[in-house]
Amino acid sequence: MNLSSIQYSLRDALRSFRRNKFMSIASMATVAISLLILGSAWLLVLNANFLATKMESELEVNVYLLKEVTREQALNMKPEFEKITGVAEVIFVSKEDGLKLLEDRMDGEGKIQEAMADANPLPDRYRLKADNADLVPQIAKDVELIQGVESVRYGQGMVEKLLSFTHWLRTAGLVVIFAVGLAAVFLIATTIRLTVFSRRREIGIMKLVGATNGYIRRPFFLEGMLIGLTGALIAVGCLHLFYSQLVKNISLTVNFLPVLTDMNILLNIYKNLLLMGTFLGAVGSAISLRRFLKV
Amino acid sequence: MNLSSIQYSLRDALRSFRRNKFMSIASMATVAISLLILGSAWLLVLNANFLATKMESELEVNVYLLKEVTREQALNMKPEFEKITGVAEVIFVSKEDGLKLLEDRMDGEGKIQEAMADANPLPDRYRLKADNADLVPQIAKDVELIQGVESVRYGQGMVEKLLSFTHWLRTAGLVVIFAVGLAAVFLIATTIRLTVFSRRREIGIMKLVGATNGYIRRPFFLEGMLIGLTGALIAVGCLHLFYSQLVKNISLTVNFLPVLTDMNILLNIYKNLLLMGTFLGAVGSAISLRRFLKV
Amino acid sequence: MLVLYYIISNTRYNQLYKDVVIKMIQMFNVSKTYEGDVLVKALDDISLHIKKGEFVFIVGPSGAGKSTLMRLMIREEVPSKGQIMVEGRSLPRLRQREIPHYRRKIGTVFQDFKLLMDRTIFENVAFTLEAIETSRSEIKARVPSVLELVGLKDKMSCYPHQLSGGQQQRVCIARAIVNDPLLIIADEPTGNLDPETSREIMNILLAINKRGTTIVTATHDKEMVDLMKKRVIALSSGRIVRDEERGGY
Amino acid sequence: MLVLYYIISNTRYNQLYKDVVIKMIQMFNVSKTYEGDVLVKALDDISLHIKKGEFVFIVGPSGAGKSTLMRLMIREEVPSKGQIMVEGRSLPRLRQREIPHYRRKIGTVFQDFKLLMDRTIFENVAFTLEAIETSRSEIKARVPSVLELVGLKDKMSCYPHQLSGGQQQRVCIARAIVNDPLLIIADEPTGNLDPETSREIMNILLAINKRGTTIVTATHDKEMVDLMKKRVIALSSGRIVRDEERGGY
Ligand SMILES: Nc1ncnc2c1ncn2[C@@H]1O[C@H](COP(=O)(O)OP(=O)(O)OP(=O)(O)O)[C@@H](O)[C@H]1O
Ligand SMILES: Nc1ncnc2c1ncn2[C@@H]1O[C@H](COP(=O)(O)OP(=O)(O)OP(=O)(O)O)[C@@H](O)[C@H]1O
Ligand SMILES: [Mg+2]
Ligand SMILES: [Mg+2]
Repeated sequence: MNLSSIQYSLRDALRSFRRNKFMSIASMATVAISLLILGSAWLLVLNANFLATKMESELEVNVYLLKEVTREQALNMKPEFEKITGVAEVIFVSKEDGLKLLEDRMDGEGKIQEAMADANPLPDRYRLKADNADLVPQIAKDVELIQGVESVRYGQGMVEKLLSFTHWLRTAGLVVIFAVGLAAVFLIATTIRLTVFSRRREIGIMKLVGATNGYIRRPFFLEGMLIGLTGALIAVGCLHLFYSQLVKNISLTVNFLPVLTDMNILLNIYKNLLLMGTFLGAVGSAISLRRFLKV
Repeated sequence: MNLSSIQYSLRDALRSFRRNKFMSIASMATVAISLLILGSAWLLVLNANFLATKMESELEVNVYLLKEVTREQALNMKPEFEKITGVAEVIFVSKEDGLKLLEDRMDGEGKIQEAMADANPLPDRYRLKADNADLVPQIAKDVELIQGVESVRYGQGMVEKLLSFTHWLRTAGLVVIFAVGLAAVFLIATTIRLTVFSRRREIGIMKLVGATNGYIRRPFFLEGMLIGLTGALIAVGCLHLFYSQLVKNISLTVNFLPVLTDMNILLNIYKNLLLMGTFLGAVGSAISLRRFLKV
Repeated sequence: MLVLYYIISNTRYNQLYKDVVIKMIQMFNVSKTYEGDVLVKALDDISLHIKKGEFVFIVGPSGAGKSTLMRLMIREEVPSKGQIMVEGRSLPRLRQREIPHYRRKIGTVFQDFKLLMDRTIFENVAFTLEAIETSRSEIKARVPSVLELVGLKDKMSCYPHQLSGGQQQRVCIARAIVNDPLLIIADEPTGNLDPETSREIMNILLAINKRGTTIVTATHDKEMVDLMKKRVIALSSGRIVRDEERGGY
Repeated sequence: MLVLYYIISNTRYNQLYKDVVIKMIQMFNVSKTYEGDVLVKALDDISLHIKKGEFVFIVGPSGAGKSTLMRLMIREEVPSKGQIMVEGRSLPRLRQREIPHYRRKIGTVFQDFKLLMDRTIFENVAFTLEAIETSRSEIKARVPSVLELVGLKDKMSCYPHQLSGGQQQRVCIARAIVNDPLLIIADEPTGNLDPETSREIMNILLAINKRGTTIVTATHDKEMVDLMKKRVIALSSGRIVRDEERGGY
């Protein structure tokens, strides 16, 4: 393979693209749409994950101290909580603050603070945040062993539900990405095969007049690559447009909904889509050719 | 068009399916995969809607009565609430029950019931459920006008958020179904066009030996229909399998998550997918033929 | 020849016998220019008349315009200028939906055969009959007999790519004559055939012609033309350079 | 003829002149059966030897096996039985990756032309040269000169479907001779050509043959064969029925 032969291949690829315009555009559009679907599914799953993570990050462990613990002792316990593995943040809530929070939470059901100013039934407590939501139950267990702790609450039941849901969501997300990815690969490969198939006669002739498999394959490879890359570029372009519209729309209407806007993650997806399109186009062509090269 | 001509068309369609096996199977698989993606997106959106509806159905309006209202008066107010448009259910919660619920809700933060047995700061209240979550704010307004009502709470702020989210979700769902549907139509149409395109030479010959457009079109139409229908059947089969697996999986791991299992809705989706596949296959073929029939 | 009788014994022809002098094809100052990067004037001011029941050879060097002339006659193309009438009807004015019905009255042998590659020989020949809604039983009787006529009865269930060049050409001839056309347009029907087979094919065409069918044949076969002593129209660079009754190549 | 000189003046040929008696093609008891619904015995126990620099006509009725014989020679097919050697190498034993290199030494004119429909005439002829990595400038010089030789210089930028049957055939001939092959296999190279053009083409082949290239031609052109007085191998139903030096059709 020397320079002129590469030039020939490139020229042939471009020429074939131009002359089989309908086929080329059809397969390019298929690549674009398949990757667009894949990209959308991917973003959906990532956002679901992001939401799950957000929800998990709001989990915390409430540690109620014994009534007997003095305020000073209570404040001195902080390092003990900080030592526990998995604890990210430790916040002290005095019983006075607790009562105020309770009244706020009850939102008008009554003036609890006034009514119980002297007989505050609440204990002092600590709020612990975890590095990782999965550690919450374990942290609760560790905390229970500490002296001066009366009880530990972290939304038992609810948290387990939430965690099993987020775990399920992550697995389901992987399955979806995998399945949609497979479907996209299949759709692209099939279209590429169809376009190669429709030119099997030409391929047979090339073989009969003495072209090597490599010489025949190269322009197809390049054309496939071109089709795949262009299709993928269109897909990425549309995806980016749609997604930024979506993000804007969400920020206008449901701005409390967390969405992924980390450019690095987006760029990573785009990069993968581009690679996938190019690879499938090129390798798909080359593989589809194989059965017609045996003349 | 008489019987023998229809028989010829049918035979030709089946023959062409058999003899262009690669093409036929490729386009069938494309139909199947496209409809599978569409069906999955559809089910996803319907389930999201279902979840939204479920969440909305848990919204309620809390009506706190004035302290001055006696228990008897309070109980007599029930019909007034029931009269309000949009109210589906009215439940009375006495202040004693309220205190108990509060203690349960506080989940161990202290023995409130004991501490405040004599000085219960809570008022009596009514819980109202709405026919439709959108009516909740209006119901709250109507309730405020009733004599004896001190204040009305329905999670102001949160509910608006939830409602705007569910509305957004429904619109987004429609957009997704529409977009994925369009993509599926495009993918199927393109593949059908590719298969017709690859047989343009045959079509030209048929015209030159005196076949009418109708005569040429009919087997293509039938073959397209066959491909579309078979592809759609495969899609529906897979979709049903996957979905029932999913439902089973959810009931085992995250059974608190509400999923759509209404057979009528599912059957309706399946029916639509089948119709769509058949229609696109048949009409897609017929339309793609047009440009090659002008010989 | 019994078989031929079967195919051709059609009352239509007996009738035609009486008005054989009537014009079959008339071309008035026909020109055909192919558009493209370069304009190609394939036919230049051609006027000719072919009577019903005539047997005409079109000869001329490669690229002279013979195939183009025939493409005009089956209305595969329309003339760029001039008028062409077949049986008194203007071909350029034919409406799209009338074209198939017109073509059914013509049997065409294409220079490049134009066989349907995904159908067997039998199915290729049967196709024209099916398109005009011939009954199954008649197709089953007629197709094998025409294939026998061109010597391909044993290849009936083969696909075109399984046949030799000459065999494919004969399939094309069989397809052209199977539905008993009024007019046969044959573009080099013996180009891929040995002299012996060529003669057989010409005899078949001759027999069909004797029963009243008009036959127009482009050919390069000098010997054949010289032997048959039929009308010869010679083209060169798109113009008629010779038109002789009972002429030679 | 100056052009021809340009194409053919190659040192290789001068060398060949000296050992012209060496065997080019040897076939030993070759049979070829096409499998399918019905078995077709296309060639039956063929043995023949063709020397370097010979000019051989293969004749025989349609379906006799001429094209099959040629397909074996370019290794498009392998024999069902027997051995075929070209320049001392066994074709059936050729490895897949050696086949293209073998075919490049042969110029083939196919009965059905086998032109690339999405390439212009120039590109079709240039294709073989590009495949063997000929420089651009040489391609630009050689292709037009061969096309001129077959009389198609002005059609260079046309696509095959824009050419007449005979013109397509001449493109195929141009492609076969452009890369100066050791052996030319021509399957009815003049089937679509008028006698005049046929003679020109034969003269070209003759001139190439004079420079040492072996030429094997299947043909139905009785006149041509009788005129040329070259070796004639007659096939019938897959068997050699005649093999004469300086024979007739
Ligand atoms: N579709 C087309 N586009 C452009 N030019 C064409 C087209 N078809 C034919 N021609 C040109 O028109 C001229 C006449 O072609 P035609 O096929 O009628 O020749 P012909 O007499 O049949 O030749 P042959 O004996 O080689 O078949 C030729 O020069 C050819 O190149
Ligand atoms: N691919 C194939 N499959 C099955 N049978 C075939 C195939 N190719 C050729 N044949 C048969 O083999 C026999 C010889 O064919 P071949 O093409 O060699 O004939 P030919 O001598 O070239 O005839 P012609 O002069 O008509 O071109 C024929 O009967 C043909 O039907
Ligand atoms: Mg012609
Ligand atoms: Mg042959």
